[in-house]
Amino acid sequence: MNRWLNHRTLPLLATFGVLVILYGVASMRYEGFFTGRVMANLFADNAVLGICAIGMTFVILSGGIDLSIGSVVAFTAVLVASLVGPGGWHPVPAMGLAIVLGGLFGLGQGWLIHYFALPPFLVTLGGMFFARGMAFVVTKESVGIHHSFYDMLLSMHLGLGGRATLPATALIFLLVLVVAVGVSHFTTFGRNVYALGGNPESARLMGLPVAGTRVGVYALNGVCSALAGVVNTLYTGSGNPAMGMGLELDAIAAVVIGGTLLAGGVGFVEGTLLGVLIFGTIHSALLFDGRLNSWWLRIAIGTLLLLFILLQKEITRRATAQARPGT
Amino acid sequence: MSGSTPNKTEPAARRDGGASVPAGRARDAAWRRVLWPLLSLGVLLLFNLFFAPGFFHLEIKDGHLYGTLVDILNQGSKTMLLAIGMTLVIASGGVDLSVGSIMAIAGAAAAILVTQAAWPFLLVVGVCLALCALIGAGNGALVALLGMQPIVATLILMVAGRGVAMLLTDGQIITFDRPAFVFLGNGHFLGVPFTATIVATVLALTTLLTRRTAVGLFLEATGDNETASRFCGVPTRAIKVLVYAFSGTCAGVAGLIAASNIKAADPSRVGEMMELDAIFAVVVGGTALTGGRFTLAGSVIGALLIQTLTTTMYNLGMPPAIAPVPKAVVVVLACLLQSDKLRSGLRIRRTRGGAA
Amino acid sequence: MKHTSSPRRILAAGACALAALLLAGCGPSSESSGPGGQGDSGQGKVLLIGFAQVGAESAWRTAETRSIMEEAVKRGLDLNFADAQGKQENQIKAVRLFIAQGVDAIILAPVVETGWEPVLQEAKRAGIPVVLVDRGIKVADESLFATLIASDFVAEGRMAAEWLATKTGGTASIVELQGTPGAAPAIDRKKGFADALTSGMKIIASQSGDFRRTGGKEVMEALLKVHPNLTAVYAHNDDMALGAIQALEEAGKKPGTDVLVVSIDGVKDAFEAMVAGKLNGTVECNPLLGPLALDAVLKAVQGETLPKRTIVPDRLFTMDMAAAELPNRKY
Amino acid sequence: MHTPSPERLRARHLGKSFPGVTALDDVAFTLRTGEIHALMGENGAGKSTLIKILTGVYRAEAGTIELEGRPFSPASPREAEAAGLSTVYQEVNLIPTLSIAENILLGRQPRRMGLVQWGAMRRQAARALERLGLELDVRRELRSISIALQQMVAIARALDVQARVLILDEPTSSLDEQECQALFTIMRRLRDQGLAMAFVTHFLDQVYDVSDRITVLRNGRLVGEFATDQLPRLELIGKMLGRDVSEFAPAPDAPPATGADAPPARIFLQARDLGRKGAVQSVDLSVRQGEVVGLAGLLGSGRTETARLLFGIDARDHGSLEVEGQPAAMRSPREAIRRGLAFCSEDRKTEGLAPNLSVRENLVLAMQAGRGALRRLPRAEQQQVADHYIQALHIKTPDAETPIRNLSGGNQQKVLLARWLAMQPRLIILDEPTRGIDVGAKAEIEKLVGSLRERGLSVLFISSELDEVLRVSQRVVVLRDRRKVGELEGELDEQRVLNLIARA
Repeated sequence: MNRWLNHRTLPLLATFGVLVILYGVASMRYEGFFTGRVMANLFADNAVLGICAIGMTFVILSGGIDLSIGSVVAFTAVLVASLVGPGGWHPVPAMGLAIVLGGLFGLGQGWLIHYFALPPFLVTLGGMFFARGMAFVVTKESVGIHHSFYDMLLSMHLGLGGRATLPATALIFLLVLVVAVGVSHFTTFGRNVYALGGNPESARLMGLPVAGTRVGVYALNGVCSALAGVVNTLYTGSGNPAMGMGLELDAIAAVVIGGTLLAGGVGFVEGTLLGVLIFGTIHSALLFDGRLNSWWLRIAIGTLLLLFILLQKEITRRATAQARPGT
Repeated sequence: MSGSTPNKTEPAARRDGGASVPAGRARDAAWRRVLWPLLSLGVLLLFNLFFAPGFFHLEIKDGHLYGTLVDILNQGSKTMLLAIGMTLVIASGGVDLSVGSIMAIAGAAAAILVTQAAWPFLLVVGVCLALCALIGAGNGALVALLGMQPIVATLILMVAGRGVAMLLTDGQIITFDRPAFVFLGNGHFLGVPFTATIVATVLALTTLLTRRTAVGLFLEATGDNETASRFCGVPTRAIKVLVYAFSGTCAGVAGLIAASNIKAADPSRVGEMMELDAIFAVVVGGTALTGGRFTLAGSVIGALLIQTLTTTMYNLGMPPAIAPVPKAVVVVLACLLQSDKLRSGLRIRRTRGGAA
Repeated sequence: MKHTSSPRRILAAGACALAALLLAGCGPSSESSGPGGQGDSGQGKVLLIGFAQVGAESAWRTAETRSIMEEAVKRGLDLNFADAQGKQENQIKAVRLFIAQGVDAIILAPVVETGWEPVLQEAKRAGIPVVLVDRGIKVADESLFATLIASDFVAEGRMAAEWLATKTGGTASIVELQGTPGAAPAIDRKKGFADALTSGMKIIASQSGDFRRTGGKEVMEALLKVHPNLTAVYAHNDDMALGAIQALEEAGKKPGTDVLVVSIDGVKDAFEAMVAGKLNGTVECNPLLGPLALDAVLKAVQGETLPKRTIVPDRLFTMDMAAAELPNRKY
Repeated sequence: MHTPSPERLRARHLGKSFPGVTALDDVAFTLRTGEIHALMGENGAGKSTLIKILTGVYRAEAGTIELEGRPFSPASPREAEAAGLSTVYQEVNLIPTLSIAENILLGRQPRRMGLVQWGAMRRQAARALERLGLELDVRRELRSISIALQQMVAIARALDVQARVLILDEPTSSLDEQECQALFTIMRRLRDQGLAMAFVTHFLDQVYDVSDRITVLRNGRLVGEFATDQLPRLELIGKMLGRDVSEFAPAPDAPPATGADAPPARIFLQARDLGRKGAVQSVDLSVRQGEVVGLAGLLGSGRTETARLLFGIDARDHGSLEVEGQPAAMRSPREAIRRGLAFCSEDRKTEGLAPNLSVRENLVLAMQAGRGALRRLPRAEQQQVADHYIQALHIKTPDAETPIRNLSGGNQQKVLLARWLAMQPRLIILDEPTRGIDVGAKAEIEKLVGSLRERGLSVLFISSELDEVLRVSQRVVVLRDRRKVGELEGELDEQRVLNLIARA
């Protein structure tokens, strides 16, 4: 079996193929789509979704699910905005506090899930309601942030030549991605997550720290969500308690399109990036087109998602069929 | 908890008890699954008894019952219907996120047919429900035949379905006043809301269809171990398509009721987030998200629990922005109540495992 | 599951073919109307306008969208439409993409008031004028947008309260049906209403009906049990008022006479309800901003300076005016 | 073993009960340095409970354990492992979706600055396998290799820790003879290095082959501890079953019931050149009415794959299949069942049981599927069928409503057999029906096969245990490398089969 082409990496390659085809077709249709700027935008505009999806990848790999992320993003965003705006804090401690709280929130959810053997779906559904309510407790309307530190962060750009630049949000996303890929492949925690999702009973009998891993995954996801909330304040220069509704479903979709199985144990953080990009490319292409009204837009998003997921399955199937005799 | 006396079970001795004993045990187990959601509901009602004056007040107005409890039954009917359909989907090991969108399609299609075609209302209902069943079967086909993960397969329809509904109405709210259609969601039958009658009928029919035929057994077996069931000759794919089609139909009925309630089809907003309520109702009701064993009654109780909670918050004047917090508390408490059950279940399992 | 049957394979293959077709089909039907490149600056160049709309959550919103789109067609402009499905993230994404696409101007109907500075700065750097419609934004630097064409939500709430005060003689027990928590119209309409209340007027309950008819009805049903003695209902939009009217009727009350009902927006269904004597008044919030908005866009593209704000005057319609106005209602 | 070596693990007066059952009662167990100690007992004797207490899965309610003189009461498998006690379980308890290398080293991967060193890990894993005489690509996913190899990986994992005590809980239940011998060689080597091993198995041969001492449990109580060379086989069986030795005679190798001179029965199933890419190359097979045909071959020779083709689970690429002279497409298990076939899978967990459903429901599932969804078997009839088979096959269960996951392996297997017998099939395919079940249940199942044949049922019998195949079959089809290499009839002896398998 080839080192790079085996049945674990195949879905990943198929997904990448789908992304290339999708982007290619869109580039041929729409002038100005195949530019560094649009590509850079994909990263900048999907940073919040991407960071959430990365956290979600770990949760799903461990065999769980987390519905609370959209609310946690909103909560941390308004917390930072309120502390910096009306509160007069410096952004750095405010962000720090938000990320710590996000982590603790995830920790709490993980603790409930693990020690009381509760279904993650329900616990995090509770978490979703709770964090949303708390976001509105912090402030009922969106709060703008005006601070020199934010201006500094906003002016940070990594030029890629031409008109393509990566703003701070995209850079944070890429940083999180690199760290997450590292954690998933090269730390015992990351490998334990896979083991836990692959077979929790075996993981326990193999002497792996099941409790720590499961609680840790939710804590990690809490941190990711909080970070996404912070990135969102950068993206919008404000915090809004109503933001991020339905973000969890987009994140789950991105993770699953990226080839991670909801059953746990199988998938890659790298795949999630591809899932986010496919999601983003479909949206961008339809925006570029601009001729669809609200309902046709929804229909088109759904149809394209369906067709490209089928395409991904088909590519995987064919490649598997071809790879098999060689093994 | 009751069986902690250390009597050694001799299978041969036990079997002499006759066939009625095991049958009773099966009923016991079913009852126990419903116990916890029922208890949660009871606690919430008790809370209202003390803190919400008039909550239990009922009177006869215009020849039918009138009061908060009746409202809960009426307003909760949509969630209850969705939960009934969702129960079967979850039992098969799946989940259906598209129910809200199917509600929108059903409402929109019915409103258009009622306002623009002179069809008899029953035909309209028939056509709409058939359409919803077909859409649901489409979900099922994606899951069962193409092997897509249920959450993604139904997410697609969740996104696109609402678009289809808006396409039907051209994005407008379509109002209607056909008496038969209005009766569906606002009428009364034997003094109680007609919606309650619908829920009771659907619940009874579903129970009958699953428990009086072998569909229930096939469904539980499929959800518990699909491969093994297929090897036994259980038509697992057909079962899966069937449950999604059924869930679609239930969502269709809920959509018709939702439209009838306000005498208008509101395709952009109807049924938003209701899929989560329905899933919550099912899981709180004692059906595990991993599939297998299901209890329809539990899901209906779970749906009532949610509606009671919402109504309670209206009554207490809870600021709407903060309303999610108590909801969260109830969700987690309901979970914890269930956890005891899980742990006692775990204890029994260990016993038998250890004796082996 | 290596068990593959042939129908499944055919389906999958067919789907793949369709995928390519559909994406290809998404493109413009005639190449000439496609988004122009940066190079051609000829006289006959068709202006490309990006329109970032909130969503399609209500009849009011759909009417606004339609008004702007139709007006663009009338004037021979190319309009790229983006529906944000109620999410600010999506709207910012759309604006950034418009910038990348090199549109000539952007019309933005912001989801919320804050959070626009970073993206508007980008637009400014790219030299693309932004026209805001239907609600304002909070920015430190007003040069970030060309003009704002909007209604004053606070004034709408105030108008409703003032009318109610005169109608009731200053004493009322009011049930308020709020919009979606956190939404700007909900916040402003609540504030304006509360500001203009007289001492005898009390809000006895205030709950969110989520701007939905179902929400208005269900909340009203519940509140009727707790506060059977209410005398007036104030709803943040017509849809909730229409829902509440049904609940009142079902509880045996006469909306319009027993209980006064006043709301905001002025959609067609509301006028019909007024004609039927069930709704007492609605404050019109005009969504037909197309002509105004595109006037502004064309001026801005030509470099004219515009007044920073154009407040679209809102009117209160009462029952007695409804019959005359109903035929004029387009939405 | 003249001078007893020092005690390494010592458990005294262990007690443990579960609601309704006393699993262990005053049990003592001693492991000495450098010994292989067999732990014997029928199902329900308390072996599993004892092992789970030692490994920290359960906590004892009474008694003490000492490891090398120090009190030892692990709260988790992790603690037990850290203290020097490792375990290999009967059901492979590894992570199927991870690579072999990770499965061996998960939790103790070689790291530098906190980061996992994949290269070093693969090398270390490969070395660990080499010690077992195995050469595998350690990058492969665990689930892509056979269960036997997975078991070896589990052993490699257990050995890789610096274990002071190794517990082997039925490690050989899915290994073939050659693999067993490889394992025993390792075990002996480890013994000589001073490792203390507890060895649980149902194979008496293996006990006498490799163990030094034997502890026998029965019904949660200690029967005694014996030196292996001083306990004759029959006596051991007697102690395990709690019967007098004299009433228990070794089962005679029953001669085939149908004499060679009787006219051959009609052929029920005929397969010609059956094959599927990547699974089976070419198999010809026929089964007559009332005939038991054995399918022999090493692991990976294509036995299970052939069964899957016959039962319509996988579609065949080529070849023909006839049932009672009628060509059969065999596109699905449903078709196979309709044609009178039944298939008892080797993988009880994933292909047999619906774990949360009751014994009754598991039992009637296939029967009900045959009737269709609308013709529901009335509850009373279901009960009758369940009760009948519980009695007929001596299934040990409190009642028919117990979830099947609560039953022991042997009893689960009997329920699955009953599921198919209730269908009254014409041909039943039994794939490893005796894997992981105790001696008593094994004998019962063998006996059952015989009685089925007498009733005119055809059986295709697949097993890794050659002697078992030879005992129950009238004809044996031998597979090697995914193709049929021969067929033996009449005088069946092990040597002829082995010759066929070994012929290069």
